[in-house]
Amino acid sequence: MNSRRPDDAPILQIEDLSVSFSTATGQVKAAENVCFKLYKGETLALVGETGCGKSVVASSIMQLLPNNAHIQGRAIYAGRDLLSLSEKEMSRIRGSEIAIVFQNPSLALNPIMRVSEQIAEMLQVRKGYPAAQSLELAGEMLHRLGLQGDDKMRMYPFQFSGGMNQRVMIAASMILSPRIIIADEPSKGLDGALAAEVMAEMARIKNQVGASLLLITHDLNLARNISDRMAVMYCGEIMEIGESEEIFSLPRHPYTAALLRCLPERGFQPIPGPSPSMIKPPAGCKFHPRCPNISEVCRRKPKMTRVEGRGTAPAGSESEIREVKCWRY
Amino acid sequence: MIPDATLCASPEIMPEAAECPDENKRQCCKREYSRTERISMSLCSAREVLRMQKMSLVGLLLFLSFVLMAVFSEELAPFDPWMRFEPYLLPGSEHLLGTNDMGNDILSELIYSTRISLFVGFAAALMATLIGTIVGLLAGYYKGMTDEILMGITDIFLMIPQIPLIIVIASFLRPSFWIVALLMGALWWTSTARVVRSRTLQVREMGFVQASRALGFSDLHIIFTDVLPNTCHVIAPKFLLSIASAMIAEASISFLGLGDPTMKSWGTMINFAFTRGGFINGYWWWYLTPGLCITLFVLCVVLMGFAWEEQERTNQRLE
Amino acid sequence: MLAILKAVDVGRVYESGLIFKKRYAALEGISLEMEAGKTVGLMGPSGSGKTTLGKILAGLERPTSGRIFFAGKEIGSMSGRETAIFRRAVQMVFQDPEGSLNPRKSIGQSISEVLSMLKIPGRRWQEMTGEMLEKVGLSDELLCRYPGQISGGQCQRVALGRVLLLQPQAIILDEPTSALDISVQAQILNLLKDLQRDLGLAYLLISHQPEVIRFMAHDTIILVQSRTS
Amino acid sequence: MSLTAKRASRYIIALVIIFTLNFVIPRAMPGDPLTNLLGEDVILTDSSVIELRSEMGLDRPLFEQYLDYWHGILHLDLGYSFHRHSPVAEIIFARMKWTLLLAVPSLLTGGILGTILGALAGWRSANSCQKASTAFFLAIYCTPPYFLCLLALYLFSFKLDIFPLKGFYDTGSAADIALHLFLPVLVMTLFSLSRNYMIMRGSVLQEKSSLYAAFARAKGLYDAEILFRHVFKNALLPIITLLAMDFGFILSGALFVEIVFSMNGMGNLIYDALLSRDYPVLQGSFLIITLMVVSANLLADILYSRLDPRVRWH
Repeated sequence: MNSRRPDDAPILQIEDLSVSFSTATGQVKAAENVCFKLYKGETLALVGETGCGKSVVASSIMQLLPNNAHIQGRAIYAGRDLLSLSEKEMSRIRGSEIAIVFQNPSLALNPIMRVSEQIAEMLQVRKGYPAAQSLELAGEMLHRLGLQGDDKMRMYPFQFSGGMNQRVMIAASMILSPRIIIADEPSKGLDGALAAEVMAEMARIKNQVGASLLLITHDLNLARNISDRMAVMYCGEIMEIGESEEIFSLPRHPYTAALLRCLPERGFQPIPGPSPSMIKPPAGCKFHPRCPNISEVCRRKPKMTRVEGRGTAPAGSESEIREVKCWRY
Repeated sequence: MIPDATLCASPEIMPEAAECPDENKRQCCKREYSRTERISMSLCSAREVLRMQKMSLVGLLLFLSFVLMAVFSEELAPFDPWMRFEPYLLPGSEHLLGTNDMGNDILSELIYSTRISLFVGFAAALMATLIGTIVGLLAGYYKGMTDEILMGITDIFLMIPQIPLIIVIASFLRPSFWIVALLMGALWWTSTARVVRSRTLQVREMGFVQASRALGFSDLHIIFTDVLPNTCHVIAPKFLLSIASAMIAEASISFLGLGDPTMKSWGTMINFAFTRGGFINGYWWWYLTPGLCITLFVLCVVLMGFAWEEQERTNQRLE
Repeated sequence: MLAILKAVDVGRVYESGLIFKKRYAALEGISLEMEAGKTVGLMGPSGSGKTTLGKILAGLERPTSGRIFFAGKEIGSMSGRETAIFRRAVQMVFQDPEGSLNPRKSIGQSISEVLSMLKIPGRRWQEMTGEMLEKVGLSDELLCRYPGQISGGQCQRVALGRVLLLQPQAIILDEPTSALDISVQAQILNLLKDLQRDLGLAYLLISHQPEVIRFMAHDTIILVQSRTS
Repeated sequence: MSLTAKRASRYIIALVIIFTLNFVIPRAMPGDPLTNLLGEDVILTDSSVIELRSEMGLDRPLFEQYLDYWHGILHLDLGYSFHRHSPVAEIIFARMKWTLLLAVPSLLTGGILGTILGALAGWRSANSCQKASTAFFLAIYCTPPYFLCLLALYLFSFKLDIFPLKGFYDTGSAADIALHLFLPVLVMTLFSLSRNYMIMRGSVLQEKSSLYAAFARAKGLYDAEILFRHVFKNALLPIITLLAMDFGFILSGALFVEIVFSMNGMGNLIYDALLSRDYPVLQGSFLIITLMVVSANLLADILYSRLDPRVRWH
């Protein structure tokens, strides 16, 4: 799974990304000082609970946020800052360089267009392929995702189940062989077994084309199963980032630890206290009101700190790095 | 503030919400803070909200001034509209908007006509909205056979060309604004019924209606306290838009001379100008002013209705 | 020990079409017993009729075959008064926590409408509301808020609290936590366990997550996909 | 029962009810049914009254009259106008071509331009150019059509003197007709355009926030491509029926336009019939207009089921 070599430069680098929205109730700080790097061929999972801002990060990379969003920071891709590109330039990157797979596939597909046409569309519009050829390629793509047959090609989204539509979405996103795929809660609304199946297929194709995957999910086990590295978000901030297995076996941040204890297999131990407000988040470390080992210093903002990892990657490589935003380190 | 009151689709329109003296109830977008992702993907920009408020504020002010004009006609009008002066006077200092062929002061006529025009518009819209809401609620809530029958009737009413039918019926009866208003109310409810029905169909499947049913509340209780408050925000703009189309229809029917000749409305004023040579002789002040009044009033009602619908669209995106 | 609610060979067939009827069996031959203080877990793939079974047990839908007994009495043969008692004693909590409260009513209104339905004198409302909020772990500052202003977990607590006001003996829980985050899920599941211990409630827990069932249930029923005929 | 049969029965029932209404109105209204059926200014001797009464079947039971009425309708017999001394059907068909000449081109241009401009206005609702056009069409939308005519005439004929003031008669040359037709067609086009514009704008605004539009953007389509490849058709579908329903309103508008421009179409026919209380003509016109509106609805229904795969597959 891990095809990354230590000397690889990151393919996508997010620097100090902050997103806020002006709403009638006030300024909502959806993401604050988010930094991470995505390497070639790897799968990075951005995990967190509802409202922690993980989808906002994905949408801001793609410039898909509504216009009441204020975005700061940079997202460097191929030497260019994606956040400063014009709509036209961004359109050329979307789909062909960076693709996104939405949650809720049955609503994200055009209801009155055949699925094959929706997949083939970009080949015709952007690459100028003739209709027959692009439809053939679309059929191949669907075939690879486990949807065979001419009858399937002629179907409309309303004739498909959610899982089948999710495959169509993935096919449409991957048809131009993008270098980065962002999957925004791809498993939401699918049954457990089906979600795993779809995700496995997605990971397979991703490896075939050599793309990187940024997986946005609330499902910790899914993230653990298919990602190389994992970033845990809480209330708009990344609290901890590191190798997935390592985070699971040895969570460093108190929030990560508490979150893992909520997992069914660890006995459903709840985190005390309510989720924080996004408009007036707690000062200092955002987790401190709910943290079991709070101290005076937690009222000030902690910094991302590198801690020793004990990963499988060779010593000195980037992947070994484990970063935690907590005063204890 | 006024703009809040017109735009907040939420608590203001339901009387029972006034219980909590909390500032929360005045919040327009009373959504949860932590669900930022959904808010972010959907909320229209604050600027846009502001613009909508401005638009509907203008509409509201105009609307209120027309209503005031209708209520205080006697106080506001410079003359009795039936009083006769020199005919065909151009607008001037004595008669601000001139006089007509009978020598009536146009400005006074205009102010008095507001009453009938608004009355017909409101009465028709009120009746239409009432019928439409009841039909829509029943059809949507009970579904099945009730729905089939009620919607079948609605479809038939939808296909009747309303203005020609009103013309035919009104031509048999003695001209009266009451009849015109009544007829319009009886014919105009269909689109309201459709909108209310489809919203009711949505609402009845929502968790809280199911929960109410499970808790053992009666159908009537559920329809009036659960379903109706959650359809109000589609009914209100529909009501405003019905006023608008009723006003246009009234003006059209009066233009044909089917209005009561002993009472004045904007439509009859234009009718008189048209049939008694005001138009052919180029007495523009006679027919342009009532026409502009119609347009302006309809415009402000439509503006308010659209602003409301827009607000609703924003809320819907959040749901 | 006498089961509070007992289903014997329950089935439900849906018909569609006006003339050429298509029959679709959503449920076939289900039997189960719910006892005080015990949880029955109900699992199965989507479309296997889990929710339908829940609604039938809660008296919201009628089975097309089989019989349901409440406190030893078949519900079909009950008098009007007994039916009312049954409907009150068996309650249901739904999946979508935010949708289970009317967005146009404040939390306080949602609670007081239940109290008024129960014909409880107004002077006791405050006390009962307070008791109930304490039971489900909410503070009373929530009462003035609207469902949109509170979190999904809090919504689910309020929904649960409203049901508790009716002093039910059995509660059908239809995927009560599947729309919630795992940390909130843990909170709600623990709350449900505490309530069961304190009040001796019988639960039917519908869920697609085996871990949740394992954590909560004393008994498990697994539905398989029904057939069309 | 299949969906098509259900639809067809709906239209048939609608027609039967409206035609029955037309039968009931003159008989239920206050006054002598004979007068109501003949028209008010018709002067008759006592003997001819009795003769006519039996000829019209008014002395027979209502049910028989009703059967007779249907027999007449099915033979395209809409009654006889004593004012004009000719069968109503003939009068109406002679006049209808002028109404169609006015309505068809303006409805078509108004429909096409209205949906396209409205779609653009909804799609780029923040653009100031689109805002201005929305304001313009909103103002037209809010104006009664006949007042729009008065305004246009005041502007172009009185002030600018470009177009002739009075209507035309069927004797003129083609160029003459075109010159006379220009202003009314313009007004009608603007009128129907503004209504389609507002409906389409609303629909696109609604569709704009849909997830599939966002996904089309995420796939890398340009702004205009998203609108015309994805959103336009989706926004148009739900309003096809809406546009058809509006057809009745627009057609009524055409009647008023004819009256102001004194064109020789149905509008003026109805207006004259109204002034002279020529009830047979009024009722006949109402029936014909109903037929037109119902067929427009039927057409929209067929079109809709052709265009929407979700209905087609049902």
